[in-house]
Amino acid sequence: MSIFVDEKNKVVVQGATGHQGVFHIGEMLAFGTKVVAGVTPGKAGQEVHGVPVFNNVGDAVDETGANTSLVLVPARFAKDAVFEALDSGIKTVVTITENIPFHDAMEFVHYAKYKDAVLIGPNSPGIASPGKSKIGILPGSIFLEGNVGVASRSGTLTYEIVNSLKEKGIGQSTCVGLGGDPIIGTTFIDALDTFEADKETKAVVLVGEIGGTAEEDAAEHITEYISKPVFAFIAGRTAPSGKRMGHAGAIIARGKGTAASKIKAFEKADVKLAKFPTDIADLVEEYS
Amino acid sequence: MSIFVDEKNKVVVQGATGHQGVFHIGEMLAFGTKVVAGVTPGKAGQEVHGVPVFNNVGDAVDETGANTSLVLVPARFAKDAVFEALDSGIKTVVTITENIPFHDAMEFVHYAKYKDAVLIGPNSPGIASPGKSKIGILPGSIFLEGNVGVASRSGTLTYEIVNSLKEKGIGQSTCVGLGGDPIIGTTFIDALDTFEADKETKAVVLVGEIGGTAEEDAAEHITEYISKPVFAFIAGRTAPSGKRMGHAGAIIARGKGTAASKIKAFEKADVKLAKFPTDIADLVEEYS
Amino acid sequence: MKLFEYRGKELFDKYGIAVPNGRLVKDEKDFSGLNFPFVLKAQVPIGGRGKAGGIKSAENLNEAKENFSKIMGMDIKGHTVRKVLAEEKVDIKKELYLSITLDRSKRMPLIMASGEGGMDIESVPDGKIFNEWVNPLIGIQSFHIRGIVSKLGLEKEEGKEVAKVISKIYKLFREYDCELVEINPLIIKKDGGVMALDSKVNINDDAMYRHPDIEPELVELTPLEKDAKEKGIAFIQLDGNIGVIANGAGLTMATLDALAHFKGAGGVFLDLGGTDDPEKVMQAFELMKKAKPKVIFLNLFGGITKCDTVAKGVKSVITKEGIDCPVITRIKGMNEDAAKEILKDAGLITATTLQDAARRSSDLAGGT
Amino acid sequence: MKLFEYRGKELFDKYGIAVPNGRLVKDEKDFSGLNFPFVLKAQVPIGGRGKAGGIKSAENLNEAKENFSKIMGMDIKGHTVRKVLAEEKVDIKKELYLSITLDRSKRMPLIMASGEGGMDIESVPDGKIFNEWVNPLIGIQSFHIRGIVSKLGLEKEEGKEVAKVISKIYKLFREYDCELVEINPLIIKKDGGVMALDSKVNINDDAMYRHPDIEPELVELTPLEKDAKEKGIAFIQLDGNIGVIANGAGLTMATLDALAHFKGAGGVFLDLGGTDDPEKVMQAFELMKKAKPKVIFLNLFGGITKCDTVAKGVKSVITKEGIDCPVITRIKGMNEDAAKEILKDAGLITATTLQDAARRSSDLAGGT
Repeated sequence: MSIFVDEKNKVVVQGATGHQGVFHIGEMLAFGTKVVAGVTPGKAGQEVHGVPVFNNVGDAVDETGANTSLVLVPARFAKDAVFEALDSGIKTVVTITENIPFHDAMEFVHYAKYKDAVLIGPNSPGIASPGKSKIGILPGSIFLEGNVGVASRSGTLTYEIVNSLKEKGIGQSTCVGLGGDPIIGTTFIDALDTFEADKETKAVVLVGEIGGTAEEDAAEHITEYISKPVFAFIAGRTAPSGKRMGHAGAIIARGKGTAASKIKAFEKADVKLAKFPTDIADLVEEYS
Repeated sequence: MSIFVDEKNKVVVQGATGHQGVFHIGEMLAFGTKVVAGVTPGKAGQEVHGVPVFNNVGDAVDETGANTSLVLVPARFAKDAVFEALDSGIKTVVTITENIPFHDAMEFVHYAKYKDAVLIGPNSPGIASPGKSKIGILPGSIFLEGNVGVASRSGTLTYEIVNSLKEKGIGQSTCVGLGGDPIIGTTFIDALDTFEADKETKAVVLVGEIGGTAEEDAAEHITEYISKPVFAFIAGRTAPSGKRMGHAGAIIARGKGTAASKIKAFEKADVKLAKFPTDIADLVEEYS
Repeated sequence: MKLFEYRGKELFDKYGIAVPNGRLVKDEKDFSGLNFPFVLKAQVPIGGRGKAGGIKSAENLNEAKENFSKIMGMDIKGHTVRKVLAEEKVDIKKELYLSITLDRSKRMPLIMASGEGGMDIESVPDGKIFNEWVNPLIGIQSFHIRGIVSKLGLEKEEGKEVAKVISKIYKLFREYDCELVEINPLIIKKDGGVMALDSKVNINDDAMYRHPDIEPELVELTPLEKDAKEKGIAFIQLDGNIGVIANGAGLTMATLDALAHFKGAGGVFLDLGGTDDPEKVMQAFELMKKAKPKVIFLNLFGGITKCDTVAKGVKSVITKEGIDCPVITRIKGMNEDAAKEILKDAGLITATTLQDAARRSSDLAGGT
Repeated sequence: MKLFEYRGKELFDKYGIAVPNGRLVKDEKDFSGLNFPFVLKAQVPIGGRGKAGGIKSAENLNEAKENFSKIMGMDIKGHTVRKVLAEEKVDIKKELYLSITLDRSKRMPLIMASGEGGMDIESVPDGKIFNEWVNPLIGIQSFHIRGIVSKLGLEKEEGKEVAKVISKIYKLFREYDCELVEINPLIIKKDGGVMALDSKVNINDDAMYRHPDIEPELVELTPLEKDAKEKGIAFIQLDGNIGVIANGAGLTMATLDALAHFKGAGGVFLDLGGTDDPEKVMQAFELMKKAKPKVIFLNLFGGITKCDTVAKGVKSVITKEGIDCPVITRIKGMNEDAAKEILKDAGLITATTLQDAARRSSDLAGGT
């Protein structure tokens, strides 16, 4: 098993004919992902790596049975794209686009809930269930099939961590990039619950960072509901207050969102914490 | 069993201190309904038949554990009242108020879905599960505990039908007034599905009327999903086109919504149709 | 509330949707300043005025005068024409259909459009009508508009203009609490640009309080219906001669249906609602009397409403004012026995069942 | 983007929220027309200006001149005061707190209010702060406002006025894509009426394109940070002396943390993002050089990005322009061996692990 995505996901890529779209459709196909359609308004009839392009998601769903969308459109069109996917019956929406206004994200996060859809992101690198499917812009080369679940607010840092797991022969059930924005759909708690319910997953790695209280919320949740071992790394222990550290969500504001607070919460929840990103693999190896 | 409401419903009445509120709190208490709170802004601290009144639904929920709301406020405050109930965690909202603007109703119907709440109405007389609970303005005297489910778009006509069932000794599991407006929360289809799943309910009576295609939709649904016998009465066979017949929803518009179309659809779905409202009881009696 | 075409077009104009140059004309003086050829259009709250002769064009002043006098005052399906709209003719390249209605099943606004406009939308094949539903939680979005416009077979610039119109009528539909906004035809002009040649705008009665700028006209009601509406009584005039008073809309309809079963025909639908207030009962009876039915059929089911209270109200009206037609009553429910005594006492006929009462009423009214 | 107090108040005024009579003053001439007593307030994008001496009152012209010259140009936590707001004093009956922020966990705007205003909200006990969350699918409703106002212990008329302010700031918050709108204190005046004595308005940077009327000021950024922002590079100046270039925000932060572990201190956070475009790499290095770090630490993980492509970009910058501080590199991922060869070739130090690189960088920088 795996969580959120597997070989049953039939993917439509919104923003298929741009540079990023064309490149990642190729990468996903190479990974084995079932990319069945692309959407770019006005470009119906074109193909990208043999994948047919449609004018809108509704047509793509009707013609190809797509049930999953990857959103790669520019930020100012993202809200429209996510709404379109959801209204077309798409049940899993992976939003890569960054710099989406927070108010837009708030609207579509709640609309996804109304639609009983899984929304990953925005500002997510995507999600991969090794051996099954990769939906997003994560590099395919870093993964190994296995039973560690990974959920992260970060991109490259996660690649680094997953790669170091792979180097030690520790495979992953699913690696989900939750996104670096303050307003995201799927949270640590959602990922934890789903990993907890997934028989294949034996342990969970969380990659957190400063900003917000997602890690503190997750820690409380772990104490109460999660029986599987959880490992974590928190980035930004030395970040100053009031500065956005690259990600829109990585900011200590009004005293909230410090790494110290997150580390303390995780320690209280018996989560094993790594000092360096590459240490995670050692901790997981020791445990198993 | 019963559907939607039973002895576990703890009711807060929104619009508790008006004439209607005071009267129907008394009637509901007499029926055995657990009315635990009333809400009227600015009237916190008062009591109605011993039921404490609060300024807002959130306070009522916190103090009394109310999980169900009866909305009796005037039409122009109804949207706010339903939103308030839903945002306060109420999971069953029965809206009696009529003359609510359609656009308001559309918003709160979908918001109820977002909240995974059951919304009955608007312009509903309420719902009663005899022997358990009555939430609304239906007369308590007409009911008898039993195993016929009733769902209706009408008020008095339904009382008449339920009363005639009672006179023949045929009791009801639940009688739900769906409301006479064009935009309502719980539909015939919702009620049918729930009655189908309810072990106590042995047969279902639908009371329809002109306007919209709720009966046609229900007929299709019955053919596909409903195994229990269904009886129906349709009001408005002689109603002219283009006139609202009392209920905001009872109008034949642009050739749609005729009784003939509904009767034909029900006949096709093997639903037994009554000519006079009081005949329903005879049909149900014959069947059982 | 249905708006006359010209009032719908005033709203279109307010929302930046182009309409033909035109004006209401009351007499010939009003023609000055309008360029020939123009069209004279009867303003009636009902479709089919074209076939009824309510739309005529005018190439010159004489023709205008002549056709104006033909249209003004004419009767179209029971509606006397009291207002005539004169509009300059426009060169049409293409006619489209565009509307927003309420989809009751989906509980959402439904945008419908077709590349084939100008005719009754019911006669356009389904495959040529394109639909987009707008979830009220998110409102109209670009994708809704793209989804429709991309299918209408328009040139790029035309598509952009139509997209703007869709966005504008949605705004109008939402902001004015409409049940219907229809533009048929929406035209592409020969010289470019998009224009609404007709308008149908229907505002939800229950939301009129939010739109004080819309003066109520209630053009589709009879004088007695208007009177009733002001009194808050659900009262509808029908073609037959039996006046039905019942409590509850469903029961009143069912009573009319029962009459039809016995060849009787309802002349008035009067729903008392949940009231047993003697004042309301009196007002209802007065309205009913003005409608001059041959027979009155009072059908009551007392649930919360007590039958005897209503009966007392009825009795007092009849005692005070008399009644010049037979009144058949059928009473059921709370305190029905006491009610029957009171009504008998007032000289009214009390029937036992709905069928019995309906048969007797129909017989007395002499069938249809 | 944080707005200065006076600009926030301009927005308040636009939304009909009362603010004191006042103006920006550049010199003494600007005092004319303002009634004494008034208050001079340093405009800085940071809290705590009162304690720092940035707010002073003036009873007369002399005092005004004197205090103005004290405030203008003063330094408040690294920000030089270049703008001073003069505002007439108001008689205060009661001070409240009111704000709207983003609740990241609930993914909703959060309205917070307290009957205890004028002080830091963190020092108000939780029981005296009242919260209402506004679901973005429905927006603000009367019940949200009632829910807050009923708890503030206000008189009826005061409550009505505060309710209006809440409704207005929510509108402002939503329409201007705010992350924060705070009024502290919101006052009830002695002569009635409600007024915002301070303003904190923070607009979401990513939504600035929707607000062309808001001139960007980026008051909280250093000159180099502004330069980077215009170039679209995530670049933040910190207190230490090691410049960190990495790809990805999380990795860049983790690299800074690793330095701290070895007593090194980051002086620059520079996130290359997903780029391997030589132009971008060059721009990044140029910015880094301007920040004059003692050591540069380049930490790359190549996933999609190919390490050797980035390395080539780095080499060409260094070959072309030279570099006057040591550069420690740690490269991992796609084509890492080729990348290491290129970097070695350019004379840079290549470390094997993150820990090794962090230790060596910290040592070279000489600790904090």
